[in-house]
Amino acid sequence: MASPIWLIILPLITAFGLGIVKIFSKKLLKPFLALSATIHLILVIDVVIRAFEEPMIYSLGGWDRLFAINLVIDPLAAIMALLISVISYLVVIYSLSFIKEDKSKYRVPKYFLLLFLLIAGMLGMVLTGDLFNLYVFFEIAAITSYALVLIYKRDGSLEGTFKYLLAGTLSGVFILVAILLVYLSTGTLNMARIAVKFAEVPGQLKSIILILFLTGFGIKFALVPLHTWMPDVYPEAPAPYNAISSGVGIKASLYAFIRVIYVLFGFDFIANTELTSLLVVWGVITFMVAHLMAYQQKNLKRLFAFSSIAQVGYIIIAVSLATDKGLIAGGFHIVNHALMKGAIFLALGIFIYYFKAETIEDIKGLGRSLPLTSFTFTLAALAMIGLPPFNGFLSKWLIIEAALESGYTVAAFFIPVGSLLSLVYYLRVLQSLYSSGEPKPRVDFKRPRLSLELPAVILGFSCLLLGIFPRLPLDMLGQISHYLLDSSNYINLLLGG
Amino acid sequence: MELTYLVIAILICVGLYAIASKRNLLKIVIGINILESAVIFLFVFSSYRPGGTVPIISGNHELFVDPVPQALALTAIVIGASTTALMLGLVIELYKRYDTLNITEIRKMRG
Amino acid sequence: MRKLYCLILAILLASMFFMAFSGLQEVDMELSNFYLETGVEETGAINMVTAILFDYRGFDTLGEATVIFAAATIISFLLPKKQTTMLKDDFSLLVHKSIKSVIPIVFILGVYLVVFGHLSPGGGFTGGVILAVIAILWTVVFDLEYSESKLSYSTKSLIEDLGALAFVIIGLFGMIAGSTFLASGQAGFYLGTPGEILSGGAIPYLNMAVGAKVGAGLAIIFNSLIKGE
Amino acid sequence: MEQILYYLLLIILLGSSIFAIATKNLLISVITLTVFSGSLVMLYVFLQAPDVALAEIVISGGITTGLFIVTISKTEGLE
Repeated sequence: MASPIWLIILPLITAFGLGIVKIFSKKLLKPFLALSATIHLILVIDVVIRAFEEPMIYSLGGWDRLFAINLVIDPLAAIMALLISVISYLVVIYSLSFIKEDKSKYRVPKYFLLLFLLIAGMLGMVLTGDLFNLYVFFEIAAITSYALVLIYKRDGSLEGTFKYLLAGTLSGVFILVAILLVYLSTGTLNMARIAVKFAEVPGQLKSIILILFLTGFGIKFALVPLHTWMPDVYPEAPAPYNAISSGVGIKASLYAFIRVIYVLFGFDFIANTELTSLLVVWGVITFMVAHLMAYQQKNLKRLFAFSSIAQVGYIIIAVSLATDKGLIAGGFHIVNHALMKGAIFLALGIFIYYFKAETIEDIKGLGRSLPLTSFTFTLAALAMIGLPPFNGFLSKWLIIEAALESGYTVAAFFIPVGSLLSLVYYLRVLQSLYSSGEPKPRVDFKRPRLSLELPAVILGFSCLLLGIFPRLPLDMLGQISHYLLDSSNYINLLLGG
Repeated sequence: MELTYLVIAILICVGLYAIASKRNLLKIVIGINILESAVIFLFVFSSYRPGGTVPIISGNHELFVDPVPQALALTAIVIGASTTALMLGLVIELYKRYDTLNITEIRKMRG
Repeated sequence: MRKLYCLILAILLASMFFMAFSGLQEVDMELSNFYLETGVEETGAINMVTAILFDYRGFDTLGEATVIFAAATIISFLLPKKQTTMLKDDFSLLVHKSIKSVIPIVFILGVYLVVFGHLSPGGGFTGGVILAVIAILWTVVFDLEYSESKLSYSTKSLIEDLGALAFVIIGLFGMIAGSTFLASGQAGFYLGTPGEILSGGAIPYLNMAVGAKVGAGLAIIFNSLIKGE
Repeated sequence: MEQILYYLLLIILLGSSIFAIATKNLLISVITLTVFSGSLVMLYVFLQAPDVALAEIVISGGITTGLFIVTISKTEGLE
């Protein structure tokens, strides 16, 4: 019966304690990390199961809920926390073999330190019920992201990170100003209390706050004119970071945005303004532009970066519809995309680890040298395109259905067009993978290490599994809209009134 | 009091202009510094109440300024300083690799 | 031409901000009113800013300390250790002597700010930065080797780790005592008479933890930046 | 009197920020930045925020300026 606070402080303690463990014995480092990650996963599963029975509130410092920082675990937060910790767990296991030591012997401990801080930051963003606390965790996740990109010190990573840092700082400033404006116009930072008092805020101020939140979080989850940092950063970052960032990192920002829109502004605001149509159009533009850009890429990580941006477009369309169906479809696509992109990046990491294969040309012939990894990669790629019977097909189908139901026929029409485009460039990748060629391994090897291959395989097959048995995730997602569409439920939950 | 808001808006404008238009990496960092300072000034200014005193409750004062934005401002200062430090570290490394601080030249060298 | 576009963009954004600021209305500040009314009694600190930072919103403070921690980690990794060439032997013996006598004063000032954080302006962050100035003075006035011989990188790193862990452990006391994470008064920390040095529940201890962490972190950042060829 | 000083500080704030951006010499720009944070500190004292003022002195005025100067000494001084 662990209390939810452990979800955040266990990674923090692990990160802070790493330096002390290192003094005792370097050999203890990896068992310590694996143990901590395993305990963390068990705790998360325990908390999530209980949260589904009854949503949990945890007030820090023992203060009254109105005036304390609260952790709020409603179904959506629970699903996000579960997703983050599953992906993070697999990435941690994968990284234990993937990250190699450099001359100074500092890379491995620092990498894991930053990785655990990133996990803590993302979980904090998802679980918190306090607006300023959200900003603090947002910054933790941001600064550790910059740091993880730099961990291999490649030439391009410096420039990419500078761009990322610039974009990230701007987004931080926007969000900070938005939070201050919310505080000044409502007098509190507790999300539920804000939701109660937000109705009295004048309309003009509301729309400015909305613009600030949208640009601030939009930079992080890469809406189309604000996405430019992402294709520059991904090729230079280590593959496990790509998996965690694309899989759950940008989703955490997206989650924060959804939370702000639905809880603070509320259903009435969305229904009475043109916000839905704006975001739907924006989502369509995002995925069309991203698909077209992805088509021109030769570097695989760059290609997948654009593909991730495109999926964000789909999710934005789904969640901005403000219907039951739209939220379920969007949530399902968040889960699916995390699994698919996790599998793709982890498999790609294996290609890079053994063959230094970074472009479409480089992976020629790998289909024979790495059969299982390539098969996983193929499964995930087919799911990304949205072919049945994979999970990607189901969630895209649900998004189309939801869009049609709300009357956005044109947007619904564009979604299959986008899938067709992604079919073209993913097929190009798969064709190259299974064409004949002579890959040159960097080290002599017979088959990839189990700890590298297993996480990728688990994620890859889960795409198929969720596609065939979608009942369980859809049942879980069915509960999220209760606390989103009607913010009074969230208010009652948090304030107990 | 509108005047202070105007000054803050101009400061934000100066910072944004520097970030958008300057080609020198250090100038961009300076622009970010100005932008962040302006936001922190906004925090502190919004906490002010005419006639209020420092929120240290010891005497028999009645009216205090709002302590919450001040506490948030402290957090924001520290976070801002951390990102600035990271940026400067990156600037030094970039200069080591490319021998220039001009962002267009760095891009050209990478091709 | 491009500069003109940038200027127009900046002016547009700034005027949006200005519109937002001038659209603000007076509202009931329930959060700060509550803190001001009950803060002294409930936290035992008379400096409300510290009370908010370390007691009501202590979790934020843990977060911001983590940000510095992450920044120090990556900067020390990014700029690897090499010989220093700048700022060496530029100072006369007089400066060396006077700096050596200044350092204890700086140390006392830093410690004062940390320890009296709940009574007067200052607190763990400011005090920690002042403590970091000592290491910076060593580096600037003498050289990096001197600074590292006084307090090596691994020692500073250890101090940082311990400070961070101490913060979390103090927070855990709250849970052991039956309340929640980072509880102070409710967890039975001694609140004392407000205004005295032994008061404020967990706040002074948290201040010390943060002071150690911030001081060590900033010293690491500065020394890392100054390294290199 | 206090009012006049307050407005004077605002003007210094604006002037120093614009000068810091406009000047070509980076070192002068950074030194102007200390004037900028110095006037901010005074304004914070006027606005009854001694905690923030202290933090601003030591962090923006002290540490950040130091880091800027180190960076400039390791790179080039002119824009």
